[in-house]
Amino acid sequence: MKERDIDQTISVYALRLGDDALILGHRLSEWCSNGPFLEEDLALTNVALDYVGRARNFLNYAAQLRGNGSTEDSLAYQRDCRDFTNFLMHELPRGDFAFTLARQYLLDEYEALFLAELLKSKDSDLAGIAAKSAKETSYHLRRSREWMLRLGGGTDESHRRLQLALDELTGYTTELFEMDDLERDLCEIGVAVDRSALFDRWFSAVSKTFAEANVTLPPASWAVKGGRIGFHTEHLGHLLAELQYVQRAYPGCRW
Amino acid sequence: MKERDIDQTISVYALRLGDDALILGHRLSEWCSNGPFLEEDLALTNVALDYVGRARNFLNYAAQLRGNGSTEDSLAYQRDCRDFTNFLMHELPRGDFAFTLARQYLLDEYEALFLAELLKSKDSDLAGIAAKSAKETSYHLRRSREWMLRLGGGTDESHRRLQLALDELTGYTTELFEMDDLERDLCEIGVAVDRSALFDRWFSAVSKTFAEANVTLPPASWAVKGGRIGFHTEHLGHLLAELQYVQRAYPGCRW
Amino acid sequence: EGLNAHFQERIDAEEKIEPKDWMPEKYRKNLIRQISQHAHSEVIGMQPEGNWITRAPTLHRKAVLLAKVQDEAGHGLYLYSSAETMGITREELIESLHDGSAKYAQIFNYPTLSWADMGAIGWLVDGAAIVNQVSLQRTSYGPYARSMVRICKEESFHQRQGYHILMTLMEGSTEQKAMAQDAVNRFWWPSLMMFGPHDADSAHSAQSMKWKVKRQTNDELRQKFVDQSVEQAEAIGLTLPDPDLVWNEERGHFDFGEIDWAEFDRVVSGSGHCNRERVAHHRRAHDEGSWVRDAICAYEEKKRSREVA
Amino acid sequence: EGLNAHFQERIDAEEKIEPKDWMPEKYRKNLIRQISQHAHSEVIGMQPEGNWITRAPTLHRKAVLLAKVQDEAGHGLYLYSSAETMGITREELIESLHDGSAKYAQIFNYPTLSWADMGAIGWLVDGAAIVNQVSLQRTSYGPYARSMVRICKEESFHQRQGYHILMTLMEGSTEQKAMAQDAVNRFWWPSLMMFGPHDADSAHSAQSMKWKVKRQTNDELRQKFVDQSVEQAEAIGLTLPDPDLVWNEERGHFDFGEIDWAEFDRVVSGSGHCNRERVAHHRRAHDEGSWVRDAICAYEEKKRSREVA
Repeated sequence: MKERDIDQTISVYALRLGDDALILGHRLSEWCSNGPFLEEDLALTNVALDYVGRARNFLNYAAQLRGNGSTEDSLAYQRDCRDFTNFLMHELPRGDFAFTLARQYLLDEYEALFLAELLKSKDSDLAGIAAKSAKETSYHLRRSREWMLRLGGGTDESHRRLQLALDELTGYTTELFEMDDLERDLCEIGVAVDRSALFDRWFSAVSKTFAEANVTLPPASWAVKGGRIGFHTEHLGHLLAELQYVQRAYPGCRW
Repeated sequence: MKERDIDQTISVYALRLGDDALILGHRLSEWCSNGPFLEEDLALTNVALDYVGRARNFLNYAAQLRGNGSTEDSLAYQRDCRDFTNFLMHELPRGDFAFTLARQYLLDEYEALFLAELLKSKDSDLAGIAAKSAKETSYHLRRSREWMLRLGGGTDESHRRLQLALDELTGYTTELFEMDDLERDLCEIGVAVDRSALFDRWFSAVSKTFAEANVTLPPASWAVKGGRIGFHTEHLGHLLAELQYVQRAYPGCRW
Repeated sequence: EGLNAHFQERIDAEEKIEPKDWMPEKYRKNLIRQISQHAHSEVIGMQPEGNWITRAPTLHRKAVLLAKVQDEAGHGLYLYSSAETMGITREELIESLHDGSAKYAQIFNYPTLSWADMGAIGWLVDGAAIVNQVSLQRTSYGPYARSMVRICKEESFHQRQGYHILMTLMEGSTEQKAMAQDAVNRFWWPSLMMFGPHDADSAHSAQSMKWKVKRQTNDELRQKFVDQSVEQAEAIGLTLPDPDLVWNEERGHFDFGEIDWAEFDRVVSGSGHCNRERVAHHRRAHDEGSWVRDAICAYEEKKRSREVA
Repeated sequence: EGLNAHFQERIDAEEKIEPKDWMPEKYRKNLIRQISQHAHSEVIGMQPEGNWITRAPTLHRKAVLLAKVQDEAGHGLYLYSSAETMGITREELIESLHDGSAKYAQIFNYPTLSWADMGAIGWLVDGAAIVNQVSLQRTSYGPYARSMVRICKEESFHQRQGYHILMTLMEGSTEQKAMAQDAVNRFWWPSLMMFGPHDADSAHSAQSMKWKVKRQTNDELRQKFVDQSVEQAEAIGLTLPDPDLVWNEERGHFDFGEIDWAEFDRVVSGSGHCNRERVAHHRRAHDEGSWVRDAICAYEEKKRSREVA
């Protein structure tokens, strides 16, 4: 690839990672004042805040490479549904506490592995963001893993809800580990992470936790995918209507 | 008032009536595919459709008087929360079926009286819209009144839900009958309806129904108001984010 | 045996079978399956379009869309009634939808992601449905055939409205054109899949044709749809996403590429974007409405006992 | 009697009262009421601002707002802990909030209707809170005083952030300026009401001053707030919505108009836009979370019994 092409490809890559963080952060932020008790409200808001920060770092870098006056905000607020490239799992509605925490745990295990690899990226900006994010994720993971044990080993009700959440989530995990040409190319030059190589470690980690929590991640008899090519669920459009309203209603302003 | 001032005042009046219809129609349309059975889904969609039609008639007239390139769509899609003048009751979330039908019944009784007066308006456009709307409302009223009897006289659960809905709604009825200077002025010249004069008949009608349904509209120990001056609940902003998204995201387009 | 032969004679003579007539058990089952699938498709089909009612970009479009979804509810009602003439209840039909034993059109497992999708669904999905339904106006079961006559009238409106949405977008900004083309790209192939497997692979086809439950084969109907769509697409500058699409002078039809049946199977077996949600949505609404249905029953019961007393 | 006198001596000597110290029952009750009201205000105060987190117009503003609401949750926690030192449980405190016997600041019954409201709340509502809290850093009850020290540090950030939102809007488009002015118009008077009734009409004031639960009177604190706000408003071109606001050379303070206490009473007695919703929201979240709290208890219980075994 030419220098310029590489930059644009890395920009798309950073955008993907930024979209993941932005959309998951949005869903987490919806828990504000809705948690099961105040400590948890605080904790969920805190995780949301980490993700918004991570989104800013990735989007800012994507915008910088993209040029043409792009900013983190133009990327977050001025693209429509089909241009967003986050994984589908991130955009699913928050559901109940079991659903939010089960998703978080599945993603925290994934992120821990992913960021540990991205740390080694030859792109020093991406590696830098990964370093900061990895610390946050190790904290998130400790928390969300503990919640799997609590919910799985708590009451019949909490066990039932957790298992239900995993039944709903399993088909969305497939695309976390599927690579496309763009990421393969970046992988070859040491910039991107080979996500397909993370699956075994991820699966063994979550299986261990779920065995301890006495629940199962059902085998993937179905798989819904398309986030990376902008083929989303119907939920994202509604999320964006809210996220982008002020910027859309008053275009061209500073805030 | 000067001719020009009268036109602008009537424009504001038509806008208010259009906003009422638009926002209530929106809430009703949210029931689409969510009704308790298919016949009711169809019926609620039908009422929603009547309200969207009514909104178009009033907003179109308001736009015409306002001039400056205003259209029904510019009025519906390009004003923010503080510029909307619908009553607060109309924007409350749809709640359960009892809440939606109780609101509808309270408003149908109100609309029946209101439109019967607006029919006599010296403004022939308003009178014309009222004529068409009155027919629809008499059908809506028959339906919603029947539902009050069914829910009130159905099961303990339906009775409980209906009473709960009335407890929630009562404080929002006050502003339906409060006049401001603008409407008083238009009333004097025979254009607008004196809403304050409708209260007694309204109250006696709803009291009769609720007595038959064995529920009560609690006395107004509280009253939330402000719709006509754009002092809304927090629900309207979220409604508008959805309603206006496409127009806001792609400004200046024909659809 | 005699009954069967007589039944087939009536069919061959183009007589309509009516609810009280004798019919083979398999004919009954086959029709219940087909009508209920059709009914459920109308009802589940309310969801992808219902998803845009609150976001329709003009009040005119909103009213038209509302009216359309309302028509779909109406079609669902006719069709449930037709099915009920064969001795199955609405509650049973709904239960089969919820437990997955009854199907609905796979196309409704695709998500609606932009306003243009309202155009593409009207033009392509309703368009494909009409081609099928026009043919079914002559189906052998009377109540079903009569439902089809009513439904076809309304569907052709819907198709024109959908086409008009796309036409308006194609006359609009660059972004609007892209939005329209994108919607067509996503809905074209799934629309072709609506006609079902190739005739050679179709499990129910031969018997259905013999009983005149179906009047034309899947492939015949699909060809008709392709032929009519090409011209309509061209007229407003849309490209159908099929490089193999070309006029075949000899056949007097358009040739077109092979459908990705693996994709079809993927969606059927649960990997569509919306499979779980469509049913869960219907189930939720049905469950949330149970207290309302109970209330009506209790109210009617009380009224009856008052009238008796 | 002797205990009471000794207690008052300690107060007069500016000694802090600590949880294990003897205290008059009325002092305890008064403080529980005040601290719980303060705690509930932090917690309920998360809602009007939480209402804009998903709609914040830049990612930077979103992060700042999230952090702020998170701080409020933290303040709620400190304050619940302070209250708990007086022998009341969190569950009891929450129950009083739900049944209406415990109050929270009335200002949170006003709705947040535009992004500018995030500015007005930060600048005015947090501003008024700080004036009050700075004074409470010297309150006689130790745990409460120490909470105030921690809280004040964070609140002053919040106020500056709110002011910065308004400043940015005032440097923006005509619509943005109008949005900022509108927010200030709506929040100015309710902010003045936050200091409570005039000293002459204040039920708890005299005793609270004597016990040094309060260190300055409502009217003193309100005056301080008005004085500081006028200058800040002018600096960015905002007009405070009070025609009677004028510098009084003699007093060395700004005179200002009379508060509409009828409006205050209206809101207190249930006619605010959000009274029912704030409590219902809290109750819903609390109820929805009950299975989670049960799960933790059950899990901890099982763990303990395993450890014992």
